[in-house]
Amino acid sequence: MKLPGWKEMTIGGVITNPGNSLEYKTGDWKVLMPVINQEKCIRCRICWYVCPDSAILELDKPYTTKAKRVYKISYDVNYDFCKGCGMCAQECPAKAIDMVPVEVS
Amino acid sequence: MEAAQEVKSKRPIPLSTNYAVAHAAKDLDVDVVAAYPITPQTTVVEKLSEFVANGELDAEFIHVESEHSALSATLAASLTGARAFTATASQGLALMHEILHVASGLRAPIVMSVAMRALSAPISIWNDQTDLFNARDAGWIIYFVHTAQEAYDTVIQAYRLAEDRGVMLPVMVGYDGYVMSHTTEPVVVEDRASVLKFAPKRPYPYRLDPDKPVTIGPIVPPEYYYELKYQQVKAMEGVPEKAEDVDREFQKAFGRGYGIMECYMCEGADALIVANASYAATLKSVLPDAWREGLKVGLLRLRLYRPFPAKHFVNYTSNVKSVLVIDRAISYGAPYQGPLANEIAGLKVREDLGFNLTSAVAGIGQRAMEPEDFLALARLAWEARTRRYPETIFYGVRE
Amino acid sequence: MLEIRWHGRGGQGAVTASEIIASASIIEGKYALAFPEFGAERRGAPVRAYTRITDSPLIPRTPIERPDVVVVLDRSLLKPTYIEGLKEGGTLVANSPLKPAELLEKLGLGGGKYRAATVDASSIAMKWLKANIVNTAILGAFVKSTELVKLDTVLDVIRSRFHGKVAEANVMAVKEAYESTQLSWG
Amino acid sequence: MAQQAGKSLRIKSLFDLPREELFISGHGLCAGCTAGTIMRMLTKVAGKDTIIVNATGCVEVATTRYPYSNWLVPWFHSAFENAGASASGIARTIEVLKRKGVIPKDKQAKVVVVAGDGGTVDIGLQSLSGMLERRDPVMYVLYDNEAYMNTGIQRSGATPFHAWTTTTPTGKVWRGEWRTKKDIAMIVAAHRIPYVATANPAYPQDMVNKFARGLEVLDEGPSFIHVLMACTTGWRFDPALGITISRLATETGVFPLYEIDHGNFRVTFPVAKRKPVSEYLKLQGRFAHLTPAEIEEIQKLVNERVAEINKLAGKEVIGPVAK
Repeated sequence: MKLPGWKEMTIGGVITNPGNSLEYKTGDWKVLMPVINQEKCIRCRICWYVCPDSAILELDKPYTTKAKRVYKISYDVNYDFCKGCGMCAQECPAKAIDMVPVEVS
Repeated sequence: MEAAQEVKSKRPIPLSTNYAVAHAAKDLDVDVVAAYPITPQTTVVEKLSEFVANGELDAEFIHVESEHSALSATLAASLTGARAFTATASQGLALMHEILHVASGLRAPIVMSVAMRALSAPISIWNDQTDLFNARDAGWIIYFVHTAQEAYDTVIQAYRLAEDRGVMLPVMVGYDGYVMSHTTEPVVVEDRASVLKFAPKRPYPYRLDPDKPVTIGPIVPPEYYYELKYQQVKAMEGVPEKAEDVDREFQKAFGRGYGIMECYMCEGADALIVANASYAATLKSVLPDAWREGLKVGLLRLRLYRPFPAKHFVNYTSNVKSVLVIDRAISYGAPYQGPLANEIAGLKVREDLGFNLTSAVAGIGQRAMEPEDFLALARLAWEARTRRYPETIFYGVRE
Repeated sequence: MLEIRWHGRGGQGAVTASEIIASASIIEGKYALAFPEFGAERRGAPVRAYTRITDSPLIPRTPIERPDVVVVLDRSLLKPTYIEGLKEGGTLVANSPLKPAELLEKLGLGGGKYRAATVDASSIAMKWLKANIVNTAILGAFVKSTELVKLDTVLDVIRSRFHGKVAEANVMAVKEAYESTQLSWG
Repeated sequence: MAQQAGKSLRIKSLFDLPREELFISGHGLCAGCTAGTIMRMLTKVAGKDTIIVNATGCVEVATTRYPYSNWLVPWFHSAFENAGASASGIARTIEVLKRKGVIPKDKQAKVVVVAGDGGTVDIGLQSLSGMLERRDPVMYVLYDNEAYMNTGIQRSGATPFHAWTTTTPTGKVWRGEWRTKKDIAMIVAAHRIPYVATANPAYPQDMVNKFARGLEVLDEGPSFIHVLMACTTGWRFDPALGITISRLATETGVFPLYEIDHGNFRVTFPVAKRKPVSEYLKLQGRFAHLTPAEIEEIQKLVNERVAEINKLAGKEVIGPVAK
């Protein structure tokens, strides 16, 4: 990517479009990756709470378990940013998250 | 030249330079003053406190616990959209040094007055310019003023310059502690409306505001840092011309102007003395005696110091045979041990200027200088037309 | 002058590995420089380090863009971007269970222009150090494939940097890696 | 103080937290850094009408690596030791600009400092004390990872007794840090400000409600929240254990959760049966060198501290170590 010249940069290094950190993908940091078992997940929001990287997404995606339990929301992992720290799996009360090795493509 | 605007003649009032600076800040309707007391700047902040206490100035006075915090609060205020002012001296200027670079690096339009004073150790509350010369490369625009009136006028010009979108650099207004800060002299002050007409508030463009979130002060890796510093270089390069424009407009508006470098009694002079602040004022009073002795020596008064007005310096010195530079600070072990002389030597080489350069250090720790001493320096400048003094002369020190 | 670029993740010891090889070279009478890519290394984030080995004390202190050897400590960094600039005829030393030729093929570096040395440094490290710290095990593969420094010198440096049981465990890891390293052209 | 903080969010369950993120993904904090969790919650509670003043430190360098920034609220960093003074400059500017009609009188703009332990208990203490003593309307949030982590785990005034750091290593003569942790919350409380509290990300409701209370008192004066921030790299533990270890800090009485609201001391999370401190220490590599006798020494210090807390609370809110 071509780097900007001094004329193109805001004075003082002010970042006028904060939130552009979404371009700074940290997903390739992980060696292990969390996989959420939708059956076991009791939708308690703890994994969403603990994640330092907002990489646990809380989606309005209904899910009905085999035992006919109906959930209005589901949790999923944003692997573009998950660093594989495992805090979600560690804190999950329902042990619904497994940390599995990232297969090196 | 269209007709000069009708200039209301004002009766001068007696003010010290400290008070003149405080009046300027008041008339500029500054929004925030964050300052820590230090001799000889104290009466600036005392006067400002009175103004705020009496409702003459609607500003937040932040009683900080150190000069490091003084400039930190002033900087943050400026970046939040305030017209922010502070004042300091000596140890205070040294203590806030880290933040000097943060302020210029973030391009904050702050104005700070500096009642120049010696630096510890040993501690000295008396005047010289060691403090300011140890802050000269922090990226601030620096003025030296030689009268209380000029101090008042320059603080006003400084905000106009600092807030100019093409400049966006903080400004220091330096004057000699005690010899000027605590010396009462006649000063014409202007009414707030006309001051604000001349220098309307132009707040920081990316100010901290929840309606328009920005990130100010990120960590900048090697691929970007250099360009941001180069922006400061380019902004500073544009300052001499803009400073002159501001001064010209000030002249039109208020009938007083100074230029950015003043050559006094230079007509037919064969030697010049470069001096600033109180020494320049005293030389103006002493040089006629020199001329009567046949010493055709002029005064080159340095007003705008950073950036250094090279073009003007070349014009004024290209046909004199000797230039003696008075320094009020010491660069221990430098080629010339007067910092200003050192810089001027560089310019002399760059522009192939033919005069003999003489460096004289004087008035360290406010060592008394009588009119005869200034005459002696004029003789030295005159002699140096035909005789070279390669080493810095430490004038007035006892062996 | 030999230029080596090391790739790992913050906390995996890539910088230490680069220093051990530089130390070994210096002990063997050569000149060497080892330096990390400076920046806020964070645990997990990709980091790189550099080693230069020469016969002259005049060594450039600049990042290495065209290395003779690229060493990759972390499997997840076995991607073309991290091997960019490897000189033709250069060697890739990798912590990987794959065969050298197979790895080179996967990275698009086949065709006999590059050499690779692979060793399962992670398993060796888990065995001897009970942790996935591969920065010493990988040195076994480095020494075997490049022969830039002697194995014994590297082992001495490790014994001086670590001590007691930890040193011995690292020594064993290096030895085993040295033995089990596979080497071949792509 | 004209600034009006307004009623802020109070939560009984995690689901009372807004889903919207104001501290978003794509930062350089270590994998498993609990500061990420804390910053997300702080910004959720404070909301978009907030200006963050961030001292130099891990959070600052990891979240604003030019040209990227994770902060969807205005954010300002000036230096390491001047967060307090900077926040005063901002808060007082908002007041005068409102008074002068430059910005609307009802405009919300809460000023919140975020700083680490080094930036707060050591180099920034003077600037903090000035801000507190001036009663400037600022909430100061300390994320305390108990050493200078940004520069590579050197000890700070907040490093606990016997902890290994790179500048208090263990050797023949030194056994890690030999002084006890500086009690910054009590030092701040001595400034008699409206609200001081300690918080722990392992107790979300308690932490979030303390952020909310800290914001509410801003029209009376400053508030200070001391948040424990377990550090995977510096405390030498597995990245997955950040919240678990944080929880143990409170369960063992090492980090009691309390608040001082207008002078009233209250433990907000009583611990009836305290776990032995060894439960907390054994998971951390920075304490791996400890002998049983040294662990006992630490237990004794914790017991003394708990006694102090119970005395302040007026009753035994933190119980003895369960056998």
